[in-house]
Amino acid sequence: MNSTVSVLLFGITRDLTGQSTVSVSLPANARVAELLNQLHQNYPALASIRSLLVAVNGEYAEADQLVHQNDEIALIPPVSGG
Amino acid sequence: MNSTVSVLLFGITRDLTGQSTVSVSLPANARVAELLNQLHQNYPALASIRSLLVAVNGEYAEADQLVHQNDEIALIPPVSGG
Amino acid sequence: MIALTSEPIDVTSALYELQSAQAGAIDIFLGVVRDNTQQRPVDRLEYEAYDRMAIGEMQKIADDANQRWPLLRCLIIHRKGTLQIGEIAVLIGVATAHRADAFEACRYIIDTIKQTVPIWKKEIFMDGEIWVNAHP
Amino acid sequence: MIALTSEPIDVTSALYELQSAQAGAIDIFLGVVRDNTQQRPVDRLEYEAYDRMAIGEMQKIADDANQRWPLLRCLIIHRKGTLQIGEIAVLIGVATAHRADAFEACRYIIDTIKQTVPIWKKEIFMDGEIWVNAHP
Repeated sequence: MNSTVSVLLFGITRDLTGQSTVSVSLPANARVAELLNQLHQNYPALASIRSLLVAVNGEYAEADQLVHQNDEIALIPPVSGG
Repeated sequence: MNSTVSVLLFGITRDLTGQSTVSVSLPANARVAELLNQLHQNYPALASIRSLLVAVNGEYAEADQLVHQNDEIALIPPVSGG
Repeated sequence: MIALTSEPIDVTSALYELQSAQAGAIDIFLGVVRDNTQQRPVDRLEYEAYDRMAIGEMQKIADDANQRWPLLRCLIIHRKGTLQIGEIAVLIGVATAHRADAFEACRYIIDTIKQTVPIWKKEIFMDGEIWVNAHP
Repeated sequence: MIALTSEPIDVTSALYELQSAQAGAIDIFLGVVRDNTQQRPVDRLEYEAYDRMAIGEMQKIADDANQRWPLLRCLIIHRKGTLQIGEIAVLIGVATAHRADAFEACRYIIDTIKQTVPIWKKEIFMDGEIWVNAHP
């Protein structure tokens, strides 16, 4: 059974999609890598970005980390603070 | 013929001699090394200082530099600014 | 102390925070908005942050620095929003007993901020704009 | 800008001097009077300078730094006279386009000041005093 997760977008990813949050439908027990694949399918423009990381609950997540429906998920394009 | 030069003293050297300027009698064409020797003879307490340099007209001077009567001469104990 | 703020960064109050009777050295680094990027004139910058995570990552960097060097005080303040030329985007302040530690910790903190903290900078030129580092 | 002053050093006006539209990085180092030296409690410090030569040597250091790094602004202010705990004895400020240059130049300047500038510091303890570095 699929579930829907919300993904926070910032900077270039927000500009490319025109949205600050997007919903993604994922199979049960999906991992970060599948979330990223699905986002790339839904928003092909993301391919132009140098790198994309995912944060889960405010922490950088590995590709094999499980994604839960109530997690706070964010897409992290290359940072440029300072 | 001897000439007399004035030497400015600072910090530890001023405290050891109790004076901020001392006069030293030197032979004609004396060099910095001779000035230092004469100062050590006149003020044996200077031997307790880790190192002593001489400045002539506001610049560090080498041991073989000539000392002239109208030069501004200063004795430079180890610096500790900053 | 860690802060992410929309208000101008005040160096005087930062200095006040950094003071400690044991401190012999204070190093303050300021990242400032400059008027050009590779000779292209910049009009202004816009900084955006993932606030919660940015604060968390800055705190991790401060904790790391505290592990690596004997810091008496450590201050990281990052600005967000629209910044004009000459405005301070980030202030790093470190107080230590001896100067080598202050320089090294300050440099480590700013270098690491630029690698890990989720803050994004858009350069706005007279004739366009770009998210810095976003594209290959 | 080079200065040797008997007045308290004002960081705010130093920052003002350091600003430049081309500056992306400003590093400000402060040497501060701390309350102890090797665990011995310090009451106050007294700084004495050979003024003319101290200014000349500080200028040489600034000129060297300007040769070695692309500095937009460079400020060296050294205090003299009696300083209490927490007071600023020296301020080094450097503004550059990029941060590595600011850190390196600032560090070079303070390290070299401590080696060559004719300024002497007397530490005054509750029960004695000592000219720093004077004895073997």
